[in-house]
Amino acid sequence: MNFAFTDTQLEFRDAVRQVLAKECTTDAVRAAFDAPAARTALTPRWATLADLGVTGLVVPEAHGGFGLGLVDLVPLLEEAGRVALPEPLAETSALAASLLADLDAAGTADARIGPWLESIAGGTLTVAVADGRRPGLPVAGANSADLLLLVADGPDGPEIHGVDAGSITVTPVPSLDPTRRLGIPVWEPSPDTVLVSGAHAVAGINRTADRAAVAVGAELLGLADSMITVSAEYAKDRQQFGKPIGAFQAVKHLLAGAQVLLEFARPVTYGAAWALDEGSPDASRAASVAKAYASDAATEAARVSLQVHGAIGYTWECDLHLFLKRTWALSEAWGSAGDHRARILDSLLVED
Amino acid sequence: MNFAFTDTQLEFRDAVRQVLAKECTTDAVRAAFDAPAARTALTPRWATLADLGVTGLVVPEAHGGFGLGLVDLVPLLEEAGRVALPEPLAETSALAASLLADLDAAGTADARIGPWLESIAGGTLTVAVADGRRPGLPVAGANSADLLLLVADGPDGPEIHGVDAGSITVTPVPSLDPTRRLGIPVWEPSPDTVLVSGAHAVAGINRTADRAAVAVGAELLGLADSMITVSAEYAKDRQQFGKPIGAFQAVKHLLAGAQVLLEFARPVTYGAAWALDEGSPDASRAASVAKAYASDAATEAARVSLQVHGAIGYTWECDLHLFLKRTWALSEAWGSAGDHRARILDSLLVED
Amino acid sequence: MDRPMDLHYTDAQEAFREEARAWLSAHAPAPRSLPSLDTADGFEAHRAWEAELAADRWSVVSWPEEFGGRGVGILEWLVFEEEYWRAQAPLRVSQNGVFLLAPTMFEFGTDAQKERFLPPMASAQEIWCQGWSEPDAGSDLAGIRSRARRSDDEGGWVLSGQKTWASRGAFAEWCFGLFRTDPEAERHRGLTYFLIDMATPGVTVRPIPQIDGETGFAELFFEDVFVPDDLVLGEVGKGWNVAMATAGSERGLSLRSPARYSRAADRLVALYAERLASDPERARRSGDAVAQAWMDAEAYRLNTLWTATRVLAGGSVGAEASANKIHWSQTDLAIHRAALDLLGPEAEFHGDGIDAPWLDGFLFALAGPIYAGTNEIQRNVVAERMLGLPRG
Amino acid sequence: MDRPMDLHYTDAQEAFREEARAWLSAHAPAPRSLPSLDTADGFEAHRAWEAELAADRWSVVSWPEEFGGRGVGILEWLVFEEEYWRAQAPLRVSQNGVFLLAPTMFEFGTDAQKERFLPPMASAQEIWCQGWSEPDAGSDLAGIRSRARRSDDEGGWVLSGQKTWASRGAFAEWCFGLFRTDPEAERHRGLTYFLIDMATPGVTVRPIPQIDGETGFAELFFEDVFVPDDLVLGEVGKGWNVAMATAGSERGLSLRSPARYSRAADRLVALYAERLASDPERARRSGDAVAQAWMDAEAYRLNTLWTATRVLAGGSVGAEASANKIHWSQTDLAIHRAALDLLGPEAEFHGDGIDAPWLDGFLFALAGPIYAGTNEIQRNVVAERMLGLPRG
Repeated sequence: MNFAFTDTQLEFRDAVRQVLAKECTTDAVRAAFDAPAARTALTPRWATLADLGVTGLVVPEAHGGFGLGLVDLVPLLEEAGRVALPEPLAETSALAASLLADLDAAGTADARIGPWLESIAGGTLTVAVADGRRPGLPVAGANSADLLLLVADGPDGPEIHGVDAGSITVTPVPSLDPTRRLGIPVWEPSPDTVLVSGAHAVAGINRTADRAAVAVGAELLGLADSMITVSAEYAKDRQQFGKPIGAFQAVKHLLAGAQVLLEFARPVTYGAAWALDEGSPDASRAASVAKAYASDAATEAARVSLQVHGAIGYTWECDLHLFLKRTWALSEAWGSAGDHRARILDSLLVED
Repeated sequence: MNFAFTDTQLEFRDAVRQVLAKECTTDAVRAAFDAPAARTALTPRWATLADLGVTGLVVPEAHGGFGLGLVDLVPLLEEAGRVALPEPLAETSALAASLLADLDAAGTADARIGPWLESIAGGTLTVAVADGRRPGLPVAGANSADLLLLVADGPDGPEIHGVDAGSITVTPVPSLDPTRRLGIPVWEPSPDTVLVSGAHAVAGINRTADRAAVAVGAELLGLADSMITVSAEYAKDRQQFGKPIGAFQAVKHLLAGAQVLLEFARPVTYGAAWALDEGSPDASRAASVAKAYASDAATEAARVSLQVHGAIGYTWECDLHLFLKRTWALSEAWGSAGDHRARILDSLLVED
Repeated sequence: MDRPMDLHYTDAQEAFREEARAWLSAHAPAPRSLPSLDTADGFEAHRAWEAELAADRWSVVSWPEEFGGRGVGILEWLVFEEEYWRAQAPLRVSQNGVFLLAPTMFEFGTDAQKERFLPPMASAQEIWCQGWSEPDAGSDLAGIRSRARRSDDEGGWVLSGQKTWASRGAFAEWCFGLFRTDPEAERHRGLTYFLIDMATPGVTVRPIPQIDGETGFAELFFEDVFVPDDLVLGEVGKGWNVAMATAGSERGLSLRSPARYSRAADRLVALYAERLASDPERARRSGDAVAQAWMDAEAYRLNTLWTATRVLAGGSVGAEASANKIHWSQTDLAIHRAALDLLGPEAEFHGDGIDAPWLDGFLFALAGPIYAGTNEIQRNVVAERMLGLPRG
Repeated sequence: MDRPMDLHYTDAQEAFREEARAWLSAHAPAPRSLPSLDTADGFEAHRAWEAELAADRWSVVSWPEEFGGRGVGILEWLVFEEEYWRAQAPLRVSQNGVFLLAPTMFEFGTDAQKERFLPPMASAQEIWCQGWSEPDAGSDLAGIRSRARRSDDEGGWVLSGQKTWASRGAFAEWCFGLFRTDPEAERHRGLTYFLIDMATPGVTVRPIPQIDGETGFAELFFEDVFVPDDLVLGEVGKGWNVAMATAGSERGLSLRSPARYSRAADRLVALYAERLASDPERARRSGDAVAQAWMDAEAYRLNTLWTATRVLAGGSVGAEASANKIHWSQTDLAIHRAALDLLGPEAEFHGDGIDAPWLDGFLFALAGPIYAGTNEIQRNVVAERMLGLPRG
């Protein structure tokens, strides 16, 4: 039993935090808000993340990455959430890279997989990944990614396809948070695009959903932390009735309640990442616990932060809304807290 | 539109409040707690209520009552809740008397109905009423009532029976609140005991359940008001950190939240009583809204009151627990808040 | 009063309802067909709609006929609101004036003021915004610092300072606001209630875009703005008392009519029924929340009728207004949260051709626990005035 | 530390688990077979059970062997607790001493004190109660008024005053408590931590029946009670610092082991499965709450392992202890509320031959947000120490 990140992991996280504090300011996030139709996410910031090794963290070493796992990536996803990073780090580097690495490890003969992995590690390829359990929905990032990993029904059940975004049309779907770059891919599955089918495809879809729960959960932790921190700072500064509003018990208890939720959401999320890397039998349930906790912690942090900010927080000028909107979108993405609680209950009954 | 009690109703309520403040002190409630197996509820206090006309309020004038409705009784049931009256006012005077009065009005030939109604008005008969929608459960008051109104399956569907408690065995079932006097009647339905069958019985069972939701809801309003009032008083007196704990925002907001729920539970309950008296098409749903609101308001008042009292409230010596226990028992009786919300939703969908 | 309880509307009230329903059915624009009232075009479109309402005396039914109303009571107003929301008619661009200023003006205004201001308010010729909060006086309104300096020569006051969160402030013709006329006085004392023509030299308006990107409110800057004596509402130095009457009516009965929530709750039930067919598992998980939200709206309706009856019998609305405000703001959020839960992954879809009334409604509802006195302040009021708890 | 994250217990820890499980399976009384520890008979039955635990060195596994423990670490203690709760073994009558006093004594006690007191504490020969709160010092512990007067002649202190809410106080042999040794000092200063033999002349005990009718705690009266110098724990006048170490451990890791809630959550899931068969509609309505309660217990388990790893690496538990206390007290209530909702009309059944563990557990859980520092106080601590918000 050793439930902690390594010093190396923590040092890397701190380095990434420093870089993002500089390169992903709220002004930068606002710029992404204002350019929702941008065709690519290949910003200089993304190149920096690639240079640091972040984008290829789980890419096998043979393809230019570090060959690490979700446990290594989770602290960085938390940092991405903390600054509301507009680029698709979870989709590209946690979901797509892990899925492609699985296919690579399973010896899938597809010649495109290696180069894709290399491009992910090199920071020249971003990927959107469809939630195979929810067919027909717009895909996050589809409106800006280079590669789409999509699901279609084939003769042997579901198939996972790799589709070059440049070769098809993507119909944009506006989101509350424009950086989500939602889109509906208009495409026809073909033997040329199929990557895996049958039982392996089902396993890939399920593993991807579990990883997404944890990866998005980690982003939500960072968002929650940011919102609570900025609100506590505001509460120390803002004076009403002759003292800082943070001295009022009502304000204290709002923020304390959100902080307690966040404190408990953290180990839950880290433990789920470990369970997925480890292939534990209850990894899927652990992933659901992580997403449910993280979604609830972040939506509560959002509610409380807006209340503490008051009318200021309701304005476009205040940065808070950038975090609120990302939180609301991500809390429903890849399953809401309620969806995951239903999954948890099902799995507990099966076990019984 | 005139949504208010009449001056007469309010004056009568005030008179009853005065009497109960004297005759139903917390010492008196404790005495009833300590004598859970008492065979009858015919206390001097019950005789006083009969003298005042409370027990026979809905009994037809021809049988010695006032021939009034649930709207008239609701403010008095609220007073009963306020003092945690141990006698079965809701069961005897709201449920049994109304049901028997309905049968009387429908011209049911049973010769016992008139005398029963007269005895209710006279204060010499208490009644326990089974929830016909939940067969097999212990009946509140069965362990002390003179008459039991029970439900059995007959050849034409459900039947309502009137059973002399003295003629059968009642197996006591201990409750969290001993004054509930729960018991399982051991009896055989016979043609001698049947009061009504078929569609009329079904209607009687449903109307009784609706009246119970409102009557018990009214008791819960009184309980909630008592708990909030006593807790606010305690919060004004109890000093910590050099000031009354009621000056702390955390304590204020706990009590304010409960008070807001109570404020809204009141008109909801009064409106439901009116709808039942009026025979409005949505009376059943209104009764469910009343019980759901009153249950939630009272359980929140209970939670908050215990928290405000702290350890003192957790002792047997403090009167608070008398109210807490009655609240917890009544909040589940005749349908919990969740049960009633499910009924409300069903009825809304039917309407749609 | 010894009339028995009766929750039926009278025949006359039902006839009034029929008349309103018929008129709205003939005149109301199609639901959500006007552009947002937070845009310049939308503002004018809403103004035009209210002029149409006013032409047939439906804009301020409870006002006396001389000012453009029908002289009906509060129950008839509630009936009208039920029909207005049932018809899904547009939001009221004149609501600050009609619901916040007008009750105060009826109580404190001179005859000349009423004659001058009420008719164009009723017809939406003149739209009012509220100059209440300041950057450093939000929850703590008594901390107002904007000042009015006496000018005996000119026969009036010279205003300076800054106001914020003025809804409709970007487009309004008039502003009502509180300024400190006695610089020596502290907190609630020495404030005066002014009516200010926004076209007066020295008034600058800075629109503030909201969380949804629209310009719901504005910041107002006053630099030596002259206001003549006849535009003081109520007594000089008694602005706090005058203002509190308005605050009471804002949080009390008149700003948020129950019909608004009843209508939203009915739409929620319809959404539930639809999703019960298309996504039954998710829908069932939301059943309890849907029922609770519907109940909350129903409780608000009943509580309003209960309070209205009391007010008609000569009673007043005190701290109950605070309980009311907590309840409606929570109800509005509960309705919209339940809807977004039902929508699940579709909840984030927004704008540009996608009709997202639930998301828009959610963003609007978010402001509820904040404006018109935060819910924290309201809970203090409930605790101190209804339960007698000591001030902090 | 650069060992990679690993949530498996080591082979040695698993072997320790097997040993504990085997011993408990052979020795633990049948679940709920002992009378309540709040009765005289039950108290002695629990004492006897703990003596049996101690005889095979299972009562205080994390203590050094010389005092009756096994010298194992916190992770092994957590493993032992998992097995203890899995076996549904009795509640620990010695918990005040073992979990609250002992950590303090290990840190501040003299060798003589440790040798004198720890072994009989481990074997439950001597049971301790806590003399902390006073009638006017509950949440505000610094308001303690009980005094200790110096007696140089006798070489000790003379205690007087009143303590309350002393769990186990009705039957305990010893008491640890805070008394004011410097009457001039205020608030946190001038307090001293005493170990008091309850048999000393001048000590009177008044048992206080609880909400469930049982005698869980007692009021203690001290009238000129002599305590010799060697029964002062830590420095004279520094009792607050000594006491706070105990308070930290109470709210932190050691009092409420995760296994307690994991076990209750598993029982809740079993109840849900049972009701899903017998009353599916009601059960389904509780599904979300059941899953949430189970998750809350699981989060508590993971957070404890997370904190334990940090503590083993030399870290400390600060304000996180307050977050912890809020979480476990809420989790305990959430588990029991969900169970009572599932039971519906059966929830009120109680006692006299009816086995009502859920209702009993609910009544017990109700105290959670109150004792060991109310949750309101804990939220202040989280806000002030984790988020840096200013004191009121």
